[in-house]
Amino acid sequence: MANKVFSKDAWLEALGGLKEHYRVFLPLKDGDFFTYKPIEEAKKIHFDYDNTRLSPKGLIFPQSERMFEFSLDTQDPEANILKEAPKDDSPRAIVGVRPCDAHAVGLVRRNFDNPEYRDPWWVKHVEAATYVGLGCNAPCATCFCKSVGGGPFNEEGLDAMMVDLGDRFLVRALTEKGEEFLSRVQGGEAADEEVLKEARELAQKVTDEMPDTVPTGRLKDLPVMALFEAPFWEEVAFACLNCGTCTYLCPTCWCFDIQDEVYKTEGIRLRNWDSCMFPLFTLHGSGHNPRDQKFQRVRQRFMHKLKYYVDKYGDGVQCSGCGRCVQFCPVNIDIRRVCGLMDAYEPGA
Amino acid sequence: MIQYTDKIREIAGRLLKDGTVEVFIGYRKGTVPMMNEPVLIRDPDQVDTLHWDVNCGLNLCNYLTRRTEKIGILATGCNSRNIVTHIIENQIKREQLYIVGIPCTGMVDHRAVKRAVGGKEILSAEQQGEKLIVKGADFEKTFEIKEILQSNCAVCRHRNPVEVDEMVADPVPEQEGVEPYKDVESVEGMEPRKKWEFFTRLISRCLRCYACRNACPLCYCPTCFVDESRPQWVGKSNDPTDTMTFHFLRAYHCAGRCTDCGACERVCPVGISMRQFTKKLNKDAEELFSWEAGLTLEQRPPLDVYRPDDYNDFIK
Amino acid sequence: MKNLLEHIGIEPGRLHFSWISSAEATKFVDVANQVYEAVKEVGPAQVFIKRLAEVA
Amino acid sequence: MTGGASLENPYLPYPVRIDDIVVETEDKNLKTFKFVFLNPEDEEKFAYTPGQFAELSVPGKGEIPIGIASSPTEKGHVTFTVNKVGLVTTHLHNMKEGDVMGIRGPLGNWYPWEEMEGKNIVIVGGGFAFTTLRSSIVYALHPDNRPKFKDIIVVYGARSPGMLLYKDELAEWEKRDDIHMHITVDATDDPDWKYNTGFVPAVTEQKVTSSENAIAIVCGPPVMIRFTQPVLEKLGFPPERIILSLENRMKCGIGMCGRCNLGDQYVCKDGPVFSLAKLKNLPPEY
Repeated sequence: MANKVFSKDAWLEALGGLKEHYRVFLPLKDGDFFTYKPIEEAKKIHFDYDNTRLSPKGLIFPQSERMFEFSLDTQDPEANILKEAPKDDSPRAIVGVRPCDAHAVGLVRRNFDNPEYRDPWWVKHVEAATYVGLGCNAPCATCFCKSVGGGPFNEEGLDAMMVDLGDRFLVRALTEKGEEFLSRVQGGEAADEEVLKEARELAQKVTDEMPDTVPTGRLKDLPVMALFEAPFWEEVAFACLNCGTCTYLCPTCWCFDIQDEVYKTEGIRLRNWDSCMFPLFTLHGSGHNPRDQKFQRVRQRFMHKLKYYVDKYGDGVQCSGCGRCVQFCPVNIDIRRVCGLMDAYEPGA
Repeated sequence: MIQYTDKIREIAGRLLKDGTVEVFIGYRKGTVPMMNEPVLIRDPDQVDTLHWDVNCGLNLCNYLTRRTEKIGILATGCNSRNIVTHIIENQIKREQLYIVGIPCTGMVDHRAVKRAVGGKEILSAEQQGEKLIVKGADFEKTFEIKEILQSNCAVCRHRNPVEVDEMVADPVPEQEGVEPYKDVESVEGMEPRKKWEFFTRLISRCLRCYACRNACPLCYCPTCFVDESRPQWVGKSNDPTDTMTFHFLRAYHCAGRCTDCGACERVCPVGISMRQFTKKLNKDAEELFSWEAGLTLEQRPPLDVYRPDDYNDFIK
Repeated sequence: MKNLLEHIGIEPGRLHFSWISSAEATKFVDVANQVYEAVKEVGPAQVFIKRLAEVA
Repeated sequence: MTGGASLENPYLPYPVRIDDIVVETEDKNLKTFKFVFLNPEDEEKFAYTPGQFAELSVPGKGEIPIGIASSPTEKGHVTFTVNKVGLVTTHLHNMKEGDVMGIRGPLGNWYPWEEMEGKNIVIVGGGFAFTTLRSSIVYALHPDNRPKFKDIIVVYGARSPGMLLYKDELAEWEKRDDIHMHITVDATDDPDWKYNTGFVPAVTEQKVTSSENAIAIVCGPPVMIRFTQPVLEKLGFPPERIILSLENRMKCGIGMCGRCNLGDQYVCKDGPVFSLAKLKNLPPEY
């Protein structure tokens, strides 16, 4: 696989030159934080963010997305027949993705792309995307990717990886898509063994120094009903506001709602992010709600990520350790602590 | 705020032990800097988890609704005004509460601090008296707390609780000469189109996560208007008109009830200043009805009662 | 309500309140005419109009 | 890891026309809709097994998951019996013959037909949940299928005689000797009522005498299920042979939108049919 080294200025210039091949998205400063935006909106590009406030999942799975369009005009012979909404699935490059967010794509794929059903929008949007990662030289105190199967230089889910070497970026292709991306980038020089070694050693050092703080090893073997009935859920949930911050910021939360909207005789069916924190999420037409209580909804979120997912797929947890929910939960409900409670739980003790 | 913390623990322990209250609602120290977690304590042996500092900016009144026990609760000026509002609106009974009053000199604006250190990761933020000492991997910075207050606290005129059973310390002097509505006035001076642009830009990042609504003690309806499906008042996507409808109506439901506690802004994951909506209503309530919410149990709120001399210039 | 709507940029003259008894036919006509004239002067609404959701 | 399924859009409904509407109950809240596919080849694609459901799609209003009431042995149409409760169902009740809408499916799993071969089948149903049980009875009574099963015993109850679904068919089944019908109503003042009176669990206890070589399939309101379950267990049905059909709020119907789960199982995709044995190890969030 190809490797290239760019001076930082040359790299920024090269990204600007990709427009005819890709729609390029990258983290841009947006007020107090960073958000993935098209490169055309960039006033200044700097790769010095911890991470974006929202994960890049919205580029693949937008908060609101048109699924179908239809006419309700009785004169229209095609009235009431749903047509797929047109989409732009031309190639796009998502540049500067932190490894946790790329790892999340693989975790979410199991939901949207499985042997029985494939979600056409998610699948096509992912196929159109080239993920160019940025290794983390300085993981945050709230990061715990290493505890959940990833790491600050984890390559899973990435097509290419940038390594920040101070005044230069080493960019390594990891997949065919990444190879193609790198072939389209102008400038840079082939990386020599010395640079590669420098990058390897940096990755190794950062990974080794990152603490592995969140235990997940026992989750798989603990009985599901024991965890479900564990005594700590009321206490964990007390402060929860039942807002959607954790789920909306999360790179691995995929739940959605489907809604129809009509204006005059035109209609659309769209899907919107939804959240297990909202009571409406599970409310039956009869008025019965299986998760009527706040603690039940909080329990669902953690059990889904840390137990149901583990049981369903037999591999990994539904969390990539990005730490967004830890940092931005308005009431400081910390998944690291909850995971610790679950993992250490002794049924009947 | 070590003296407040010690005193809070002492009071909570006493109340739980002597049976004055069955539960005590306060804060525990958070797992990340500038974040404390509301906590409910039943056992007097757990009072040492209670904590107080300048990062207790949520509104604990939120946790009272639909509780049936005898409750001990911490209350700053604004929190106590929300408790009063809760009592007036029959959400809790006065007899159910033991209110532990906190003379408050304001909460720290965690976003302002983060901004002031250039957006760098903050590893610790410790309060030492009037100062906040903030440390990161490669920096240390000391702030005067009064320079980094939440914007609602900076213009607060009711720092001392209005309804208490016991105070943790002597009242603090109220701020004189604050101009609480300067920002509202600057919007009032705009042309309609500019105002629309101002508010459109203000909420453009909104995710409809409803943290603002849910952090607000005034929002306790069993089903919120945004969740109703029959009729569906507002669309559920992130369409800008629907988002504006949500913010406009959410604010409107707070008319004459908002204490400007700032919880809505504090919790917003994308930093929207939604107090720009509610403050206009507060200003009108004050100018047209001489009303500030939650100052007394003795008077019904202006939107609750009719008086022949009510402001009615808008009716033709 | 009127103040807040006007505060967020709905033009004065677009929203009207009146208290009219079912017996006050003349007042109703007068108010309707006033509203019509006032709204006509403001012109068609440009903002706060929901069409199909503007989403991805 | 790429899925093996094709990239056909699982959210796209087949367009259908309402061919016939029958008001089933005296309160007029239950109607049976007979749909014909606009494109005949869609009927082949919509190959289903009794116990499955589909999303009825009313453009502009939304979708609603409803059990399939027709049997795959009935060709040329599919039928659904719909209770008027919410936004979509209310709108559906106002629609007319000839109107065009959509059906998406078939979705979910089905009653364990292979396992039931060579066994007695006990069908217990209550209220408007009788729909997929109607599908099952029609399917099992079909001459191609009837020899596969031993005795078929049905207990079906409603609040009152006027609230029973499929009254004509019930009367026909009553006359047959290859199916044992036990129809019951909670109460009635109709002097001509010739069947049972009493709640479904009690009638089940009376009429179902043996669990030997039998599988019970149960579909009804939660309260009926709660009280029928111990009756069946008392009769000696092991939890593996008590089969329940569940409902939860659903949107996607294909296990993606995340709301209908019981633990790691989605009611829409891994259900709606579960054995009691399986449910005992899942969080009871239904």
